[in-house]
Amino acid sequence: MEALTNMEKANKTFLEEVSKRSGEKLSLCYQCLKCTAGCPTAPNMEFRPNSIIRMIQMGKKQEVLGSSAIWFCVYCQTCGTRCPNEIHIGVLMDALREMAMEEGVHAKEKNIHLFHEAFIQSVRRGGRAHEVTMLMEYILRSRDLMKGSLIPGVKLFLKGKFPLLPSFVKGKGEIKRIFEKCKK
Amino acid sequence: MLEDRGAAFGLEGRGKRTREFALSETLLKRSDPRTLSEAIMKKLGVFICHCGVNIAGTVDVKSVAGKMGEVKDVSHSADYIYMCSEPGQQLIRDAIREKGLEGVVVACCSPSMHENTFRKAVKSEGMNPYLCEIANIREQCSWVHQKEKQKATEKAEEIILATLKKVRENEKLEAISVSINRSVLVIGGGIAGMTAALDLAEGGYEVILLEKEQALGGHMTQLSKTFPDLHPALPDLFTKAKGIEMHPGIDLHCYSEMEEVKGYVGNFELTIRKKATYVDWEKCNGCGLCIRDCPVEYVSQFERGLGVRKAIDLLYPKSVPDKPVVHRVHCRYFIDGSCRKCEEVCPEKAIRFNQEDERIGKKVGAIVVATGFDLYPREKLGEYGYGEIPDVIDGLTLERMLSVDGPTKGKIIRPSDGKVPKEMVFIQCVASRDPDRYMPYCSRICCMYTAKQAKIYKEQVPDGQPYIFYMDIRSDGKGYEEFLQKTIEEKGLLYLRGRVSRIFQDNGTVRVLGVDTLTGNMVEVAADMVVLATAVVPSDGVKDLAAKLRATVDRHGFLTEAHIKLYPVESSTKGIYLAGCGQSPKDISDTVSQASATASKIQALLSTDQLLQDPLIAFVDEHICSGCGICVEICPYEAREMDSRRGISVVHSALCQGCGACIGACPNFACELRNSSSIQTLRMMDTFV
Amino acid sequence: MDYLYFPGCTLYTKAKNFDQTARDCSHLLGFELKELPNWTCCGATFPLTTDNIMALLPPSRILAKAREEGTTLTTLCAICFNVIKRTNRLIQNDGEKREKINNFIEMNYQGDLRILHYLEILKQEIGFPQIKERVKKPLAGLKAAAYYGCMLLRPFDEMGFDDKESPTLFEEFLEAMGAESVDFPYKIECCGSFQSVGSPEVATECSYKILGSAIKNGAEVVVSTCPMCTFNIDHKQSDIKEKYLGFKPIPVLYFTQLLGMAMGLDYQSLGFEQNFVDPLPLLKEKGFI
Amino acid sequence: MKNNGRFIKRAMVIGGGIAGISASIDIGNAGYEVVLVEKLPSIGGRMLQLSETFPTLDCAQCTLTPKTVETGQHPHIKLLTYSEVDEVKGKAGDFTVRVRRKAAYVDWEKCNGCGLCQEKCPSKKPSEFDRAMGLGKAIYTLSPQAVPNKPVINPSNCRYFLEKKCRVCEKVCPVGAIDYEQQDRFVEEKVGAIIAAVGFDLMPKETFGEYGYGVIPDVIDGLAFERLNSASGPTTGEIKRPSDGNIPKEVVFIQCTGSRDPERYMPYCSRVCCMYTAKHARLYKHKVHDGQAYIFYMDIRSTGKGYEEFIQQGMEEEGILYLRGRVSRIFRDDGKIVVWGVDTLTGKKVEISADMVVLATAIQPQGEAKGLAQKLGINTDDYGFFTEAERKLRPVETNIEGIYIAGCAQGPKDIADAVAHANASASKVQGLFAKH
Repeated sequence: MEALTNMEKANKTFLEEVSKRSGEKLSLCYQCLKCTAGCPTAPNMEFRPNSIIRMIQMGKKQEVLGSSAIWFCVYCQTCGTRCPNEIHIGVLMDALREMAMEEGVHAKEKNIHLFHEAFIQSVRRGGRAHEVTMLMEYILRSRDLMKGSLIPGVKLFLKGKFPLLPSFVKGKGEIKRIFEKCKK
Repeated sequence: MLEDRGAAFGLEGRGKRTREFALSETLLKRSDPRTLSEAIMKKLGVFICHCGVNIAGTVDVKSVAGKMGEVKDVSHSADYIYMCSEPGQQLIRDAIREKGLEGVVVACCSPSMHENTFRKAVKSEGMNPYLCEIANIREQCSWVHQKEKQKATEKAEEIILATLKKVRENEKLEAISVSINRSVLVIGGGIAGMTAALDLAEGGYEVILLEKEQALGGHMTQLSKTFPDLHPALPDLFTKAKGIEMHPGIDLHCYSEMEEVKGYVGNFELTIRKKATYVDWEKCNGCGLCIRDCPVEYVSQFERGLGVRKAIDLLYPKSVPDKPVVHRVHCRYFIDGSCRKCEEVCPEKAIRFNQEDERIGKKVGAIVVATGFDLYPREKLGEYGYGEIPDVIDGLTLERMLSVDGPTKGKIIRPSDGKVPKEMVFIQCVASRDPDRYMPYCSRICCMYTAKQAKIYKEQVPDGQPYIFYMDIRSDGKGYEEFLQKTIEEKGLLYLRGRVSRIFQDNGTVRVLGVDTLTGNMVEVAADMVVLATAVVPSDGVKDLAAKLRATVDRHGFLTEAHIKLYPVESSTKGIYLAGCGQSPKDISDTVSQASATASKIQALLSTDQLLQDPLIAFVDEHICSGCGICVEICPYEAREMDSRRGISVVHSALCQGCGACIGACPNFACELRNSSSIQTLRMMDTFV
Repeated sequence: MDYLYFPGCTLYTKAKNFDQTARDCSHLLGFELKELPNWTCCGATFPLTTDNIMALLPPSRILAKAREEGTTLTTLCAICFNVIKRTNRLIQNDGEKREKINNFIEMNYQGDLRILHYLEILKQEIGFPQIKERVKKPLAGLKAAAYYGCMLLRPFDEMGFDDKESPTLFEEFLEAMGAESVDFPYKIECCGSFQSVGSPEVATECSYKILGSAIKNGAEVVVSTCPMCTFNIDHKQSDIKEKYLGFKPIPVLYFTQLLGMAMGLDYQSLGFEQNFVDPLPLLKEKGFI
Repeated sequence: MKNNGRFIKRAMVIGGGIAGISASIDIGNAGYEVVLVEKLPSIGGRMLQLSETFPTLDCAQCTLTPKTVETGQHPHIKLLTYSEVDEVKGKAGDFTVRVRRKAAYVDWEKCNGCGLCQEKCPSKKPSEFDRAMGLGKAIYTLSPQAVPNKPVINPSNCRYFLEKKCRVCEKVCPVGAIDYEQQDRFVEEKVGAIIAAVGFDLMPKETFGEYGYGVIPDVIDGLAFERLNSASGPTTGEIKRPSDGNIPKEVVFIQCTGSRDPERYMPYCSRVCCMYTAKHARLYKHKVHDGQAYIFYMDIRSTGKGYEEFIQQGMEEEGILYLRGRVSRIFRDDGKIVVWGVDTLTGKKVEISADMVVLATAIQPQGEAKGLAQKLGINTDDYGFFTEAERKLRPVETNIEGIYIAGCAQGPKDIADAVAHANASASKVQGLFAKH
């Protein structure tokens, strides 16, 4: 049994912070579950989308940021399209992912967020996403070469879908600058 | 009005027959009056309704109609898809005109539905309406025998044949007209009673308004602000109350109770008991000196135990009427004959320690029962530490706190130590929706007033956190859902879906153990204060009152209406109407419309000075009546009285509801029921056995 | 007339066939795709959080550069389209963000570009009836299931592509080419998107449902507008086969490939070899090649 | 009569539903004259479409027809059916109301309601009264028990009006009452008080894309289910699904469709759905014993007298399965209707393949409500519900003296509340008349 109030006190801010970041009116959610009912990845989440909102309302910061659920959302926006209170959970999840990264909370499905980072890296280098470099990066980061995710890469390669050398953009310096700028 | 109807109808023959019937079947057969009735055989008509498929789906109406046509005194037999429809009624009218019918049987739904319709129809063709009878072949036949069509058809035939037998011996009757008293009694001076009284008075009727407390307003005077617009409760209420006090048409009796009710619709006779106030309200100018100087203070019920009041006091500040009452049990004078402070200071010399309860007799034509509600009594609620833990209070108590003129001047503070509660728990459905242990029904108002209270709390204590344990949020009135959503969004109320299992005290906090079914997690709140939305129950003494009025109550003590949908404000007894929470829990606006509704019904009832009553009532064969008085004992409507002069029992025609109790009870068959004589009943039974 | 064209990363790599066929068809239909010089990645996700300006910059830069070149920008990849269109809308309506972005990318763009998906060009600018007329090889008897996915349709109020629950534009297009469009409930459901890398089983599951539903409703081929989706529902079929015995692979084509075929392009130029499930047997059987 | 010439003690009631009828009878019984204006050919309103009513499950027609008949026969009530209020002038005690009497193309003076014309009329079109599940004739009365029992011709269905042939009704009419040339007429009524009781409508089906409403024939609304279940309905009370007439074994009921949906549809609660859905599910179980009924709900709102008990019975005795939550999507997949929801207990997604789906769509004001409000000069809220003078203490008065409101036109209500509300407005009218 967890004592609700003490956590509540500490994390009243959590609801406010998430609401502010995502710009979603989370307190409006009355748990009609329409989001979960339509969510393609819900079956794989350990907390369903509606529960995530509920947990935020209850101030369960660690559980939420640490959950794989926030990395499973693929932002198909089915939920937002149908939500009676127009809460876009995709948006919410994105905010949560950011917060998770900042807080350095380790996601159960760390690979997922490594993938996100890998993608950014790849763009940062060449200005364009480049699957091979991206996959290498990803695999290096996730440290599991045996992981099935390598196979798609190889298959694509065999299919001639991956050019061996990434195509570079002239403006790539500029891109780097943008990234730098944002760091500040 | 007493009258002996025995002589009114030449009853010698009937009397003889009754006696014979009493003697033996054989005797009966010898002087079988059927020969008689055949001599003057009536021309009868039978009309069979399909009721869409309701009847025709099961009963072969065509063949029944055919068979009925063959009965020798039936000169017309027809069937139609909906007899109650305009063309259906026309069929009946035409047949009466063309075939000169003298009696009609309509085989259709229960008489409670359309008896009236068809009696009106035959009347319009000049036939006496009481020569038209209903044979119920729907509720009592087709609906209950849907599986067995053949048998159902036979049964329908028998029912109709039996009814024919009845009609053959029906007599022409005239409705009994009763003169009525056009004033009205309203019991209960809450918002319901006040509204009804004002509407009636505006309608030009004399109103007697009865309130058991010393001032008007009922529970609404205890409220702070009302949902969904958060208007303060009192101002509007006071205007209404003043309006009543001033109104020439309203005779207001506060601090009074109903002692006895006699009579019947149009002519009720009341005895009102005005409890002794020990203050001459005529003289009292409401200066308040007596209250100021009264040395006795005791815990105030009105303030739900949060405040104190004097032994002589008003019900609440600026009450209407603003006259004080001496409370005998607390007054020193009454305890040990000392003090008399109030008497000394009263400039008008209005104190009357020797005052006695007073009984007043009144006559009215109709009665509105608006006895209102109470909250589920603290003593009986054996959980949530309610009563033991001082900081566990109920909704009405919080209302007192929230009221600017209340004991805390509108401040929310813990009763135990006067601290401002930072963690505030509200629990809904306390003793409501709890069929096994408390009340099975929903109290209807708790969801909204809890939301309202949480909102006000949050406005007063911005850094406080309200938690609301609920089962379903029931904000189903106009603007309620919007109010709720807005409040949740703006005030950050935390709604937890689920019941609280336990509440206990733990170093200065009230620990609340519950579960949030939305996450499935157990939750524990260390609260500073807990507010219970306890069940709404009928106010004390309603059962007794109902008994006096011969009105019925349900198993929870709520007064029952005649029909939940079509007669929601009529009671089961004619002339008695229901308004407000005495009938079932409702919010203010529903209460007000229901109260006005009663006023409307009554204005319609009293708009004429004669009232027509069904003549299908008991009568006495004075040649047989031995004046034993058993019928007087047994009659539930006090419709039977002894005529001491002639030593027989007579029927009070306006009171008699034709229930037949006396017929069964009479040892020597002196009582009979109009158009349901023993003979008729016997004949009908012949058909079935 | 000419349309500025943003191919997007994948169309230079995984989805060459998509890019190529689109270009070829435009010639036949009498309009040019003018590729943006030095285009960069669109960022692949529209930034959803209020304060995430960074992810807005790549698409903004693309838009700003594009504006220097012309007035109407088109894309093929549904994801790019989604990102670019929404960014454009944002810049248009949100003055504050506009300013912020502009001084980040050191340009001045007001959000006055017209953003059209290739399909929208076909419908609005060319017109399906006109396409019908120009079709040389009608795809008669080809039962094709139009798969919309998420990005074209949602969020509805920003994309305004077609009805959010039961769109028909794509089907109309297929019928214009003489094919027989197959309606199937999963046409608006999600393919699992990038989970195909992180947790492949999710994407496999989603793709299986989509394809299964299409097949059950009689589809012989599924038509897509999105490289990401195609990656999942085409490529994943090997995984699906492993997981669900008895699953019969079904070809997945880009709509431009079908268009090209209907316009009479040589099938060798349509890059079918890049499709994971080989469509040629089907197309032969149907007598299109 | 209590008429003193100056202040006209005669009332008009607009709307002949249960609210309007109740108000009219009350005022009539008090001895005042009442003009009852109804836009349809006969009175009875929505209640006439219902099968049984909660919580007693007694048949709606059986409780209603005595009232309609009484109204029809009432010496003080003047019926103006198939009529609409066109213009309102004046003030309390002296209103002049211009009423448009729509062309019925039947001379009601002559017509004896024999019904031959309806019997013989060859044109059959989906009837609105049966929610387009049954067929109606071009010349029709709303029900066999219609009050008044006079037919009207619907020109948009009538062959004569469409292609200038047929005229069958004219030929068969024994009293020559058919009059194709009839025009709308205007009558003026002088009244001292007006009660507006124009009732409610349901949200149009096309609104709900994700629920396939309007696309999938077996996704119907609450009123349609009432018709299916009604002995006088298109299936004479048998539960058969519209698409193929089969008896549905799995029926899903979805509450709050369009209600409590602030961002997309209506923010308010429609108040009656929880109860009528529970009723539907129970009636369904009574008729299809081996069927399964699922109810998706958000909060069960059974606040009336005996309502909570009614719901409990449904759960215990009829084994109705309540699932808390909204449905995300409904679509057709080979013959079945697939419903995507969440099982509240496990929190997991569930997929129910149902035979029929019943949506409890939101209650909204009648289309003409706003227009009427303007003519009367009374206020409405954003949705078109009439606004009362004060939410709690003056629930039937309006911002204009002498004009009152009753029933669902003011806000969603169940029958009991609507009747009480109507009686209340009647009381106010009587009070007003008595004062002058």
